[in-house]
Amino acid sequence: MMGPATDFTPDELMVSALAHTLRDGERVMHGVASMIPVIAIQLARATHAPGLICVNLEGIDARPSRYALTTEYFALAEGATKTSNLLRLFEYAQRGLIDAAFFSGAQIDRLGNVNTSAIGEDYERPKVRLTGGAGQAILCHTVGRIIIWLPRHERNRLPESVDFITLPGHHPNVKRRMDRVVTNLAVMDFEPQSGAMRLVSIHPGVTIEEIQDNTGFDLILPDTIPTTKPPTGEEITLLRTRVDPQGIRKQGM
Amino acid sequence: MMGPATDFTPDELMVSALAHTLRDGERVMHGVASMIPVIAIQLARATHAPGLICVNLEGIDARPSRYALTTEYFALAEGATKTSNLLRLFEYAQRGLIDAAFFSGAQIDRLGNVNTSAIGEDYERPKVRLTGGAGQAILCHTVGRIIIWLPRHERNRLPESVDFITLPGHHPNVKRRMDRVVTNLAVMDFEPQSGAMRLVSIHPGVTIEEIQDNTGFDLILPDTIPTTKPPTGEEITLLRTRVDPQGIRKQGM
Amino acid sequence: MDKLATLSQAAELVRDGDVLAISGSFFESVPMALIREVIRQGKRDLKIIVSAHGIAVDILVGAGCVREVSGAYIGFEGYGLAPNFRRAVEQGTLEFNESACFAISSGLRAAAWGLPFLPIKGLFGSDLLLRHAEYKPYTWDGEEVMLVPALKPTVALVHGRRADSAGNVQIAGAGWDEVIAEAADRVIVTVEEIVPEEEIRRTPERTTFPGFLTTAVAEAPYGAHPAGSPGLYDFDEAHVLEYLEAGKTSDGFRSYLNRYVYEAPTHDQYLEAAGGVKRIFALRI
Amino acid sequence: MDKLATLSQAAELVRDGDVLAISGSFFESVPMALIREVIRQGKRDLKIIVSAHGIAVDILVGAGCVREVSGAYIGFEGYGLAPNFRRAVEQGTLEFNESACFAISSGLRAAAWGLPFLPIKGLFGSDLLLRHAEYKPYTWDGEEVMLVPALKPTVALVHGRRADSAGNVQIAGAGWDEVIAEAADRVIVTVEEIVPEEEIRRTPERTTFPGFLTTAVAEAPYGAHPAGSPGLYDFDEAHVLEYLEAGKTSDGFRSYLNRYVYEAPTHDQYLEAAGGVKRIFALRI
Repeated sequence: MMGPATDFTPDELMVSALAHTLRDGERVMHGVASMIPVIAIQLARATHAPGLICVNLEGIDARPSRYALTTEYFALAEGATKTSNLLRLFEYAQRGLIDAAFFSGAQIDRLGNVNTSAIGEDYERPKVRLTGGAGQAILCHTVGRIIIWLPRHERNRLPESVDFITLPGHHPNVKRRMDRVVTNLAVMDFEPQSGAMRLVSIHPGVTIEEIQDNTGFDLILPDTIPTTKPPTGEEITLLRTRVDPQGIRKQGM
Repeated sequence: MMGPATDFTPDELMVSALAHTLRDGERVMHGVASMIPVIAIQLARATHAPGLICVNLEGIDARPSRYALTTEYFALAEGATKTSNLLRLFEYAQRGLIDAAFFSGAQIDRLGNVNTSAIGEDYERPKVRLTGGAGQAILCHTVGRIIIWLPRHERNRLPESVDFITLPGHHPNVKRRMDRVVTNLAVMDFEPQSGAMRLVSIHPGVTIEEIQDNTGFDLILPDTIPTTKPPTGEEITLLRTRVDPQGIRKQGM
Repeated sequence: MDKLATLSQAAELVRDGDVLAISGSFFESVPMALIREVIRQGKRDLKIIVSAHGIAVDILVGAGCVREVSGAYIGFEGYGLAPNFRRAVEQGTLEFNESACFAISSGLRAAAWGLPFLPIKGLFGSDLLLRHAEYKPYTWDGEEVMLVPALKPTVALVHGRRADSAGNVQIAGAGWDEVIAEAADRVIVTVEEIVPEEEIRRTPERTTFPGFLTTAVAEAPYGAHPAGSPGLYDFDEAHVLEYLEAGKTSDGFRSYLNRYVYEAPTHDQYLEAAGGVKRIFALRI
Repeated sequence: MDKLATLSQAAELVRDGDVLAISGSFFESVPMALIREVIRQGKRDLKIIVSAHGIAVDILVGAGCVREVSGAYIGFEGYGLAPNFRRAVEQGTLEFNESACFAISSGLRAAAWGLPFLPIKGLFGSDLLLRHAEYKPYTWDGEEVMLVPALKPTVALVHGRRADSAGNVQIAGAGWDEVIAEAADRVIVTVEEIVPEEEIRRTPERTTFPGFLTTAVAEAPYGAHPAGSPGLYDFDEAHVLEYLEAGKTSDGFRSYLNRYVYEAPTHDQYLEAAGGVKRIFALRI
C-alpha cells in the first residue's frame, strides 16, 4: 500500500503531484473553479500533511463529505473550524497568513505569467473572452508561494508570451513567489536568475520530446530529469474510497 | 396624563428635555458612560418617537429590560435587531447613517468645544486626568448632529475656553453640527454666524440670573426666552414604571 | 417602518441605468427571482458591479438589460464559461471593466464605510493595472500599496434566508453581502421567508444588515433557484446545465428566456416550469 | 497543533517590554485572570494599546507593570475615573498617548490586514491631532480623510467563551476581538471552557478567530471576573466598587493587590478570595 501504485489515471497522478507540493502545517488556499487542487489538498491532509489547513471562500480547515463543480459551495464549510468569506481570505493573505496558493489559467508563458482573461490579439474584442482571474493579480503578491496547475499541457496553453497578464510571473517589481507548475505531463519550476520555466520531473510514461512538442517555448532542461514520483497505493485507495469517491477530480482534466 | 407633570425631579426633567431633542425615525447613538442619554432615547421611543432607532456598541434598536452604569453591557443588546460593536458604530457614522449623537464632557466652552481629556494648564501633568473622549473627535465629524448633555451647569464646567479640545465645536474646517446643549438648568444652542452659545429655554423654576451666575462666559440671550417644556405626566409615569424603574438616570446627575 | 413589497413592486424600484450590486456568488444566495422580474420589466442600460459571479450576470446580459459589467470573474466555474457574457464581449456589445476580486470588494467596502478609497496590496505587474488609471500607487514608509476608489452601486439586489417586515435581513452562509447592502443607495431584498420581528430579535447575532438599509423586501421561497440557499436547498445542477446548453446560441437562449421568464410571468409559474414541487423538494438539504 | 497551557504558562509568554492589546472592554470579556497572573509574574515596561478600557489597564498600571498606554478612554464609566491610571498620569509616572477610538481600532485593523495604514474621517479641529504627527491628512477628489498608521501589538491577551485545544476561539457578545488577535504577533487566550474540536466544528459560524492565530490557550472559568462573560455571568458590581474604593490611595490599592493577587497565587484562590462559589453562582445569568 505504501509503495508506488501501478494502476492510476492521469487525474490521479496530477492530484497526487499537486498534493506532494504541500508541506505539513502549511495554510493553503485554492482559487475558484479549482476542483483538482481542492482534492489535492484533501489528499495531502489524508496522507503526509495531516496538519495542513485549507482556507477558502467558505471556511477554514473544513471536512467536506461531497463536492460540486464550484468552490463557493456550502459543503466546503462542512466541519470547518471557522466560516470564512471572500474578504477574509484576501485579508488573511495580505496579513501573510497564507503559505501557498493554487492558480490556473488558459495560458502560462515562459516567465510564469498567467492569462485567465482573454485570448487573442485585441483584448477589447477577444477571440475568446475567458472568466477573468478573480483574485490572482492580488493574491500572487500576498501569498507565500504559488503553484500553477494546468490539466492540459499543450503548445497554445504554454506560449512564449501570454496575450494578457492576469497574474504576473517574473517581474522586476514583484517578489519571486512562483514555485511549481504541475501539468498532466510534467512538473516545472523557474530558474531563479532568469525567471524562465525549467523542467523538474517528467510524469511516468512521458518523454522529454513529448513535453517539448507540447510546449510553445524552450524549457530549460537541467542535467538530470527524474521521473515524477507516482502516487502511492495508499493515495490511490484513499482518493477512490474516501477523499474523492465522487471522482470530482476528473472534471478538471 | 398627557399634560405637563407637576411633580418631577431634576433628572427626570433632564431626561425628558434630551428626549425632546429627538425626532421619530431618526437613528441616534450615545457615547460611553452615558446613562442619561440611554434612558432619554428609550423615553423618546416610548412616547413621541416610536420609530427612533438606537445604535450603540452592543446592538441596534435593542429593548433593554435592565441597566448597569456601563454602555458596553450585554443587556443593551437584549432584543436588538442586530448585534453591533465599536467598529460597526464608527463605520455606520462614517457612512452617514447616524442622524444624532449625545456627548458630554467635563468642560464645554462658548464655542461648543468639549474637553473630556484633562483639566489644568499642563496637559502632560494635569490637575485631573479624565477618561479621554473615546470616539468624540471622530464622530463629531461623521454624525448628523450633536447634542451635548451636561448634568451639572456650573461655571468651571462652562468656561470661556476649554483646557483641551477633545471634541471641536465651532471650527472653520468643521461643518457645523452642534445642535443643542442640555444641562440641569437650561437648553442652549449656537448662534449660526459666531458659533457662540445661546440660551434657548430655561428649565421650570430656574432664573436667568442663576444661569448667568453658573456660566463662565456671556451667553447670547435672545429677545424671548421661554420655559423649557416640562415632562408630561405620561413621560414621568413611563420613566418610573417602565422605561427606568431602576432609576439608573439618577446616577448621572 | 414597513418595507414589505411584492416581487413585482420590489423589481420596479430598479431604474434604467442603475448600477447594480448582486448578493451571493456562483450558485448560492443569488437573487434570481428578482433578476427574472427585472428582465420581465424590461430594464435597460444597467451597469453591474460584482466580484465573482455567474448566472446572475449572464442572464441579465443575455436578456439585453446590461450595458457594462465591472467584475473579476464571470463564469460558471467547473461547468463552463458564461455563454451570453462571453458572446457579448467577443461581439463588442458589452463593455467589461475587468479588475481583481479584492480591488472590487474593497471599492464596495469603501463605499459602505463612507470612504473615498481603501488601500490594498497587489496588482503590480498585472495588465489589469494598465486598464485602471484610477488605482493610485501610494508609498507609506517604504511599503507600497494601491489605493482603490470607492465603488458606489445605486442598487443592491439581495437574496436572503429570512427577514422581518422592517427589512432586517438574515443571510445564511459565508457571504459578505452586508458590504454591498451598506454600499448601495437602495437595497432590494427577497427572502425565503418573512418572519415576525420577534424572531429576528431573538437571534440578532444572525442579522446580516439592519432594516434601515433596506428599501423593500419581498418573500420569494426558492427565490435563488437555480442557485441554492445554504441550509435550505442545494443549487439545481441539471437546470444549470440546461441553461448552459441553451446559452450556446442566441436562439437557444431566447427559447430559455421565453420558457422560464417571459412565459412564466410569476415566480410560482417559474418554479412550475422548472419542475414544480417534485423538483424543488428534491433539492432540499 | 496542541496549544493547551496552564494559566501560568500562558502568562509566561508575555515578555517585559511587550506591546499588549487586550480583549473585551469595560466589564465584559476582559482577560482578568491572565492579567492577574501577568502581575504576579512581575512583568515590567509593558506598553498597552486599547480603544476604550477600564480595570484591565488600571490594575496593570497600579501594579507597576506599565510604561505607556495608548488609548481613547480609560475609565470605569458610570462608576468613576480609573484611580491608578489617573494618579500615574497626574504624577507623571505614566505616559498616556491619547487618541480616539476609531483611530486606534483602525490602526489595529491595519495591522490585522497587513496594511501600513487605513483612512478614516474625522479628528480635524481636535487637540488630539496636535499630538499625532503620524496621522497624515490626505485629500482624494476633494474629500479629506486622515491616514492612521498600523498599530502592531506584540501580544494580544484575550478572554473568550470557549476554545478547542488547537486554539480555535469562540467569543460571545458584540466584540471585535478578531481584529486584535489578527494584529498581534502572539495571541494568549483564556476561555471559560476548553471543548472538544468536534464542538467547534459543529458551530464554525461562532468562531471568532482560528487556531493558527493562537499561541496558547488556558482554561480559566470565571476568568473575566470581576468583569463578566456574556451569556454566562454578569460583572461583579460590588467587587468593582470595592476596587475603586481601594484605588483611592496607593496604600489602599496595595492592600487590594495583596489580597486578590499576591496572596491568592492561583485563579481558584482568587475566586475564593472574591467570595467563592456563593458569589460566582450569584453572578450567573
